[in-house]
Amino acid sequence: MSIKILAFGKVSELVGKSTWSATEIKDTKELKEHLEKEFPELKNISYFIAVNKSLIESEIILNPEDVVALMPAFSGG
Amino acid sequence: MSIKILAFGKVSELVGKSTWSATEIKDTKELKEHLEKEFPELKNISYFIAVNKSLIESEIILNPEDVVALMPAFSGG
Amino acid sequence: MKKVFIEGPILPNFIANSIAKHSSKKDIGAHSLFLGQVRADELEQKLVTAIEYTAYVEMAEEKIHIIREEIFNKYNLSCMHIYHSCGTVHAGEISLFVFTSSRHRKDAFSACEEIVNRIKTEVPIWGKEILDNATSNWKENN
Amino acid sequence: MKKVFIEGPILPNFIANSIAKHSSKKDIGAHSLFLGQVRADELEQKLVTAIEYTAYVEMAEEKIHIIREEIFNKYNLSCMHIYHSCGTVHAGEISLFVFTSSRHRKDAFSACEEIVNRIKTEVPIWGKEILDNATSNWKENN
Repeated sequence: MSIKILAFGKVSELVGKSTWSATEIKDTKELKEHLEKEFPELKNISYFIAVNKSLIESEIILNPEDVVALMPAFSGG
Repeated sequence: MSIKILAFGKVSELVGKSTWSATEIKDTKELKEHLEKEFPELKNISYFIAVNKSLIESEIILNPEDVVALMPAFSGG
Repeated sequence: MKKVFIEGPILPNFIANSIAKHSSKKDIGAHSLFLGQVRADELEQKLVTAIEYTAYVEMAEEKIHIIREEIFNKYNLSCMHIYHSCGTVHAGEISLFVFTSSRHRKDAFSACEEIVNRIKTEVPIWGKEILDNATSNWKENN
Repeated sequence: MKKVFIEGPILPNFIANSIAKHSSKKDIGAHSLFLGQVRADELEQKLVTAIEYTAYVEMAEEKIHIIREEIFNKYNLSCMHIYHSCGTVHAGEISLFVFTSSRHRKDAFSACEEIVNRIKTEVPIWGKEILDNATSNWKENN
């Protein structure tokens, strides 16, 4: 059982992929630490996190099957 | 030498014409008195007067060749 | 002076052509379009089937020219187009088309709304509502 | 949920068809349309030739659905349509089309502007500006 991760925009470009899975990640804080260790450039940009299509306002626990999206500032229109 | 009178909208309907000439009318006050004597229903509606395409804000002297427009409230759009 | 009056309704294809002409203006980021459509209002149990528009054309064109100049001075616009029908426009058809374009959206939006308000209150155009029993009623703007 | 995303640019004929469909809605007196057009901005002496749009489509559609409901509750509207491009849209082409219709103009105007503001700030869509030297830059909304 794993979480699914989606990356968009500049985040996707920095990590070089747009969708992947991860296991043994307990919460969003740990996810960010993992990602920023692997991709240090992520520390230099700001991005939002949505869990199951809802933007999170503080760190939350991740459950199996959760879909976590890493989203830089929106620029539609 | 005479002034030219244009009537629009409801005014035109009430007087039964949309363009005619008049002589010996010294100012806009006299013009309205003449018109309202001939067409008493005009007293019941409000209308603006433009002289040479400019709305007048008070009564003014009329000169030969002036074009006087009788205009009810606008309803374009 | 730019042509304003169009005989009869303003057609969707005319609007599409007007939009398409702006694709070469590459500093434009935002277009705001207003379309006034004739409503089938009910007046004392009669339905409005059409509006017959008349205008004091010469004065209306001069007034719209002044409005154009004032709005161009007030907002940062790339383009502005104003069209109004004369003659008969049936319920469901379009009688007014205002089109503003700008780099950023705020200018186009504010200018478009202000032009429409000014056209309704300052330009000598009159609409006679034709009812379905063949009577008529002079429209009044609120 | 209503379809929002259109592959490539939004074409003037699509807009004309959308306008024409409203001629049967005879309680509508006012339409407000917003069109977002891709600008050929200059970035460090390079010109933007296109924007490539990507979206988190599922979340974007949900969010736009919520915006629709909230705007319908707030304003007295007859109709509302929202379309956004995905994929490549060249400079001079249209990538956003918001269309509101109401009895009186104030509702259509205010609703249209509010929808555009909310789409730009609340909906997960990203634009990558493609420059004329084949590099790119992630667009940022102000």
